[in-house]
Amino acid sequence: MALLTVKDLNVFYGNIHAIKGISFEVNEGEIVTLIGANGAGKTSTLHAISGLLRPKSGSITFDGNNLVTTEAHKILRLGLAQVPEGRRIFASLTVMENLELGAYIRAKENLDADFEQIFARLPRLKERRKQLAGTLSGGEQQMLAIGRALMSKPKMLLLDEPSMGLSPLLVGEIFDIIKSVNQGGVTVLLNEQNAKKALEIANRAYVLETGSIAMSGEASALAQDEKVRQAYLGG
Amino acid sequence: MKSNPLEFRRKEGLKPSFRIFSYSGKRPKKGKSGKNNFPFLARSPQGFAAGLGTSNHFFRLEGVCGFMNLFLTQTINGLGLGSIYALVALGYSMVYGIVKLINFAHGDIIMVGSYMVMFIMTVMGMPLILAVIGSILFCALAGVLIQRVAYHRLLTHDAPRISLLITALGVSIFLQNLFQLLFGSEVRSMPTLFDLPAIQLGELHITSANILNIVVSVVMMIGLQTLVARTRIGKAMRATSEDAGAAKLMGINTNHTVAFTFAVGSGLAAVGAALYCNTYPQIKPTMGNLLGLKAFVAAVLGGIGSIPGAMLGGYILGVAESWTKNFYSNLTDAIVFGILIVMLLVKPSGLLGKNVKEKV
Amino acid sequence: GGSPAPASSGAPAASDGNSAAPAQENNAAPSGDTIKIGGLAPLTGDVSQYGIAVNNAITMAIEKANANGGVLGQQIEYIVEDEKGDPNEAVNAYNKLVNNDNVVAIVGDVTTKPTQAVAQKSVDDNVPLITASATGEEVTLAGENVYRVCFIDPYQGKLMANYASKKLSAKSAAILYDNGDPYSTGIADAFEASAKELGIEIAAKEGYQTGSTDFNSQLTKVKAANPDVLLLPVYYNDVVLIADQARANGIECALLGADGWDGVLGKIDPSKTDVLKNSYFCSQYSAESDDPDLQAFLSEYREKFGNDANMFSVLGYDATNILIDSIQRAGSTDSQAIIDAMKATNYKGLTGTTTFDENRNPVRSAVILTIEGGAYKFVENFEI
Amino acid sequence: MPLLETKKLGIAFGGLRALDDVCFSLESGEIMGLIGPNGAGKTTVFNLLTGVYPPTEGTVELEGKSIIGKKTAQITQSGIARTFQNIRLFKDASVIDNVKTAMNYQMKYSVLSGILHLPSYWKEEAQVEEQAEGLLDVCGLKQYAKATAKNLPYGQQRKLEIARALAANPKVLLLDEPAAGMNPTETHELLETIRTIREQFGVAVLLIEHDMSFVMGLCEHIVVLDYGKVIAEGLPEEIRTNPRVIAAYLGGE
Amino acid sequence: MMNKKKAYISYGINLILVLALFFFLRTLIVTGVLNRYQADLITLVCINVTMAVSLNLVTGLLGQLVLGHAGFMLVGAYAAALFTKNSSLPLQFSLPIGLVLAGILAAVFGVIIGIPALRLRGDYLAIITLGFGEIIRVIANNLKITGGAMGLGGIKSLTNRQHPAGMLPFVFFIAAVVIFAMFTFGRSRHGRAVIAIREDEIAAEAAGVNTTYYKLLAFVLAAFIAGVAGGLYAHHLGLIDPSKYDFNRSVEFLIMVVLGGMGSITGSILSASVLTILPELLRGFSNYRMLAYSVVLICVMLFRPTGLLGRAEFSLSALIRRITGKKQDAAKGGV
Ligand SMILES: Nc1ncnc2c1ncn2[C@@H]1O[C@H](COP(=O)(O)OP(=O)(O)OP(=O)(O)O)[C@@H](O)[C@H]1O
Ligand SMILES: Nc1ncnc2c1ncn2[C@@H]1O[C@H](COP(=O)(O)OP(=O)(O)OP(=O)(O)O)[C@@H](O)[C@H]1O
Ligand SMILES: [Mg+2]
Ligand SMILES: [Mg+2]
Repeated sequence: MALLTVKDLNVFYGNIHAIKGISFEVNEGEIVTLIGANGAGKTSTLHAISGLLRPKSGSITFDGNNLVTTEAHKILRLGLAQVPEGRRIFASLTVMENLELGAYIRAKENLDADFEQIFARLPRLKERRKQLAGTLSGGEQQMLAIGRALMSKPKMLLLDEPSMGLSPLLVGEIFDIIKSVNQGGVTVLLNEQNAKKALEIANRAYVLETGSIAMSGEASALAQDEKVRQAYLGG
Repeated sequence: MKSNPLEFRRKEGLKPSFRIFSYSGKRPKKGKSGKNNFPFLARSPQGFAAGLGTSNHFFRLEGVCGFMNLFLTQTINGLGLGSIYALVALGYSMVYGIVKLINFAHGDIIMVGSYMVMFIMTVMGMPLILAVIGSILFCALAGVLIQRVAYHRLLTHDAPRISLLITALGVSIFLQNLFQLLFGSEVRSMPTLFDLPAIQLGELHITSANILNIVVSVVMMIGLQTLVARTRIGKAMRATSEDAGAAKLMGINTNHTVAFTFAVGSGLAAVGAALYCNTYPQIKPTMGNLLGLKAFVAAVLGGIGSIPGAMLGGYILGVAESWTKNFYSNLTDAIVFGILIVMLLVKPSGLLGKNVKEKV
Repeated sequence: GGSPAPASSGAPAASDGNSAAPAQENNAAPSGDTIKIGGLAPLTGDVSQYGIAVNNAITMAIEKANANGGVLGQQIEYIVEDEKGDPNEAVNAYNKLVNNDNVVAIVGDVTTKPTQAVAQKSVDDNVPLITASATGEEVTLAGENVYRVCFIDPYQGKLMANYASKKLSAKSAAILYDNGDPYSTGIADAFEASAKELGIEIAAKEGYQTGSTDFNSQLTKVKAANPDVLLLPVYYNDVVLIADQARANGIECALLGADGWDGVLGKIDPSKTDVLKNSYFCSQYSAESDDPDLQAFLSEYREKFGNDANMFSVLGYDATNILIDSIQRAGSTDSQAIIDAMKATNYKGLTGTTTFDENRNPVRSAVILTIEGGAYKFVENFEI
Repeated sequence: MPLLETKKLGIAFGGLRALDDVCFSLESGEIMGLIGPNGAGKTTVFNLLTGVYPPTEGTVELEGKSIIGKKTAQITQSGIARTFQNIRLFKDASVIDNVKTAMNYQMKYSVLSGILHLPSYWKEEAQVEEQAEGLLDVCGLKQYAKATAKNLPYGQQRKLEIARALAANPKVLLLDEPAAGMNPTETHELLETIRTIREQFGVAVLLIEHDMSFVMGLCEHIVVLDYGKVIAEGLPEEIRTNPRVIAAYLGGE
Repeated sequence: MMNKKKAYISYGINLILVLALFFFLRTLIVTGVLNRYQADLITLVCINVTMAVSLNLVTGLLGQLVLGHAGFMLVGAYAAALFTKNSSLPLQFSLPIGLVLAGILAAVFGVIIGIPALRLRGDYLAIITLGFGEIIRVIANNLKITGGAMGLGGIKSLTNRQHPAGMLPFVFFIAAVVIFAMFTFGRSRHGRAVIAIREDEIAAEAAGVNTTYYKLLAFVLAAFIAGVAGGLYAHHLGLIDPSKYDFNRSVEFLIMVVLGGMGSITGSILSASVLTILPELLRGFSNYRMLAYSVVLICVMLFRPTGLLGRAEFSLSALIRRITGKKQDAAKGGV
């Protein structure tokens, strides 16, 4: 059964029709990736799901809940966490405080084990736990953003270009993290420009082009597709 | 029937602090000895000479170290005044910290709080404690209402900061004129609110109002600091202040958080108002102007956004004011603003402000 | 005598602010054959309490005159403009009165600076102008058409210095004044100069910034200087705060004041009037006086506006009547004729009999008042 | 003499040594890559080169002259221009005005002739207009000249940053992750553009990038930073096979 | 950049319009169609427009919040008034000299304040200017030469019974020149640099813009104009009351700028005019007009956060083009 279902989604910015009636679904336990060029509408789609944007029409159902009518701050409680594009970590808070905020909805629980788990995966964060997040380098901030989202123990994770601006080594690492998170039972919807990597770890993929879904299918099949190779995998 | 609802507060004679002072017994007797000997006091702009002169004066008359006494008295005067600045500054700082808005209407919330205390006590005839609580609740509510009506749309629509500032100024003008219509523009007098004894430490005389101001402001500051740094809602406040969108992704109800901030800030203003009325028993619709401005300066001095900073800024401003009044009272405001400017130039983010340099 | 603090009287709706508004329309008698008199006063803003007091009294005077058949056989139409205590607004309002409404004369303005600005303009138009309460010396120096019924600041300063020396045998004095208010600086400077001549030593002269509420630091210094008298040449609102703090700081000497003190009891909480014990101030009139006209005015005013008349209203009433009297004597509404008639004024009003000196300032003796048991008390008439 | 040379460059932020003993040099006309893991200090190197922060120790010399202590604007004027990792355009200004702003220091007319539109105003403005259009052409932005910068698509905004940096007439061009967020096609275009720029303007380029095909394809020389220290330096081939670089940065690909 | 020839034609048209407007107003006043009250109001509009446009340079173009603009006005007012009062020249001649002195003195203050202050950004700069504004006022309150708290009275005006339009040429043409200068400044290289600083100071530095210099330039230029306006104002009113040049006054000007649209010169002109005239029209409602004013202010900000005109300029030629249907590049003169 599909955990997340998006139907006929339309998003506007003023007069700009950014998302033009797309439909897709993500099944429990899957990694699904949205790939597409700059401005294709990947971020807009994720924002519509996580409630930061109100779609003009269409439906989004997560785990039986209608997300379109749910306020943004309640969506996380349903088990849907997002790592936003551009990281958006809390710059003047420390690394540790950022992680604590990730677990905001789990305030009453004991978090020590979770911190240890995050630090084990992202050791750089442990070194910098007292540093103000704003002074971290780009890659460090990206790790923090992922760590922060994981702190809420979500059922499903939305990741918006997690590899942007990361070193090849770290890109590999981040994708490893994503894979292991997924293996831990978290469903993943991944926005990526780095189509090659994304297709490697994903089960299925949708290709977005200027607000519409141009192609979809098994990730491995798309990776072989000539058009996809041409446009997104660099020949 | 013209029974005065304030009757229960009324006291025969002078207020206790005054009485205690007169009991101290060491005060120089008016007349013979101490007079006409101190021409240096005739004009104030004598810099330190005046202070030292006074010290001589005290020394000779009372055999105590008068300069220390003067120094301490003026410092305590300053701390008392500064506590009120500090309380108001806390509200400025909090709201600024969360929504980056210089809430110019905050000074006027003090005015609203004062009028509420006056209204509940004198018109409705309720006891003081209810008046203070009522005023706090009313201000908290008013704060939230103002935020909802005047700021919310701008805050959520990513409007230019300056539009928010202008809106705040608009709210300030609105409140002043509304209260002018409701209560008239003339000054209203207030009875003594908290009738506590003064403290006499040797030569040092500390009025009850000063003690109360200092104690309450410190308690409020600690409470607020704990709230913001330690509690869940405090963390939510800080997260919202950084990036409301990301805060929502953490499951934080940012609307509630911002409303809560305004409620707390305005409630604090009501506490400030009660202390203010107790210390300077006179209110008018424009009273928030100068007070607000000074408190704002205090908030900036301490590092706007920082809670202990607001406190420190308030004290420094109060003490600086007290001391300049001692030496050159005509230029007080100029000197106070001068201090502010120098401090800002030396430490642009204020004394305790975090200097988060923009990462390039 | 002493009255309940306005803070504890009546519902807020009955405030002065509201009673001012209808004045504009109500007096508009059938147009055509009315004589228009203009009024300038701050009806809103920081100093509106003074403006409202003056304006209320002017309305009363004009209603009375109209009830008695008006002036020169015509009804008087009173047009008041709010100037918010701002010279710029005052000039605008003045222009409107003179150029749009064609008033024959103006009663106003209320505070010194707007009056000064308006006076300068009025000279050009040669419009008769009489102010009830602008005490700054320069105001009437603007031109032959500008009169006033209140004492000027320097005169009051000198008067109180003399009083301190001759009646209170003071040898040293301290001054605490509002350094941003010309009224206050004017009296303070005159007091200082004259005190020195009289052999009173000025032990401390401290200023404060307009709008201050905290005077503890200055008072700490005054206390240290230990003067025989402390002059507070400020308006009653500040008097209340300063007196309270002065006594709390252990300053027990006599407090001196000027006509700005009038109304101080209305502004102090009844529980605190003791701080005003042992204080002397000069006034233009005494509410204790048994003059029937004055008593009638005071009670009528209270009835009409729901609060006590103060010096501003008394002066406003006299100023208006002097103007009406002058128009009557001039026998025409010609500006120059009215101005000439004003020069020859010899009018018995609420403040006594007023004539004008060569600078168009009133000549009459002042009243010294003190406060005892929460009430004003007449001490004596005093002249230099 | 190298065009740009750093000697023992170092900086600390509080207790954190972000850069330590960084030495490298850049010849005129050369395209050099600066790579390294996240937080290695690459952007910080740019910030020191352009005077955003003063270094704690070490020197930077441009054509043999030290630029330490100079302000950013002066450094730009003496020949080092940069782009930013997070795009920083003059968002509300037009595209061409973005470019013209960087030419400001090369213009001479006074405030008065600017206000009164004296002949010098028209002459210089016409010149600058032409130059700016030429630059936009090279960067493939000609069609957007009148558009407001913030309305450009992301990729074009990155190019505009490059155009603006070029407009300052630099000898050294510093590019901070110019290909970030671009797809392979766009990345390839960018690579060509940078090559063209080098040919046409004869500038030396120092660039930070994580896209290895881009770096290896473009750069003639590569410096690798890790934890604020230079861990390797050399030709692309050497770097690709350097075990320290593989361990610290490239990973086992 | 505009085409040279087209620009000159447009300047020519504007010049003719401005002259026509001037003679029109003058005639109305001299013939008594507009009385002293209305004439004085026009004078006031011109002065406030000058102030608003000058503040727009710092707040709109440079993007720095200034809360002490009235302080410069005060300096200029004293400078001009003290000069004309002590000069033996007839006012027609002493006033222009006085105004130049007013501008220069205010500009000097601008430099003194600007050099340290402009190192700070955003709110902190606002606070420093606020502080300086207050300091100037307090000092003026304490100096002999400024007349202390009493202020300076007896300042002669060119407007009087015989010459109802006496001040008009001064205030009108100064406003016109200032407006013109602000337009052209915005389109010069200096204007571009100033705007770049507003948009992103770090990027401006990196583009070789000497930010300190340009910030100071804008600040000092604005101070100069405010000084001149202050001089005009003193001679319009005949009196300087230092207490009226306080924070609230500075805020009034700021509101004019923001309400009209930050960065829009025509917006500033529009809102300065409206905010000067409207209160006069609402004289009858003195109790409520401030209340209404605040409500309107809040509503405008809520529903047009960037001000009435935003950053756009109202342009006659664009309007004509639109009316005549020629839609082609209705390029709003982007400053
Ligand atoms: N705040 C906004 N206002 C107006 N248009 C917007 C806004 N945000 C996005 N758009 C437009 O919506 C479209 C889709 O943008 P979106 O950010 O969703 O794309 P994306 O696929 O995430 O691209 P990128 O790879 O650059 O992140 C684009 O054309 C963009 O210009
Ligand atoms: N202003 C600052 N204050 C404190 N620390 C800083 C500051 N700027 C940079 N740092 C620290 O210096 C280190 C180097 O940062 P820098 O931005 O140069 O990394 P980078 O190599 O550009 O990384 P990335 O590839 O992720 O952009 C990081 O650890 C960062 O946290
Ligand atoms: Mg995106
Ligand atoms: Mg970097």
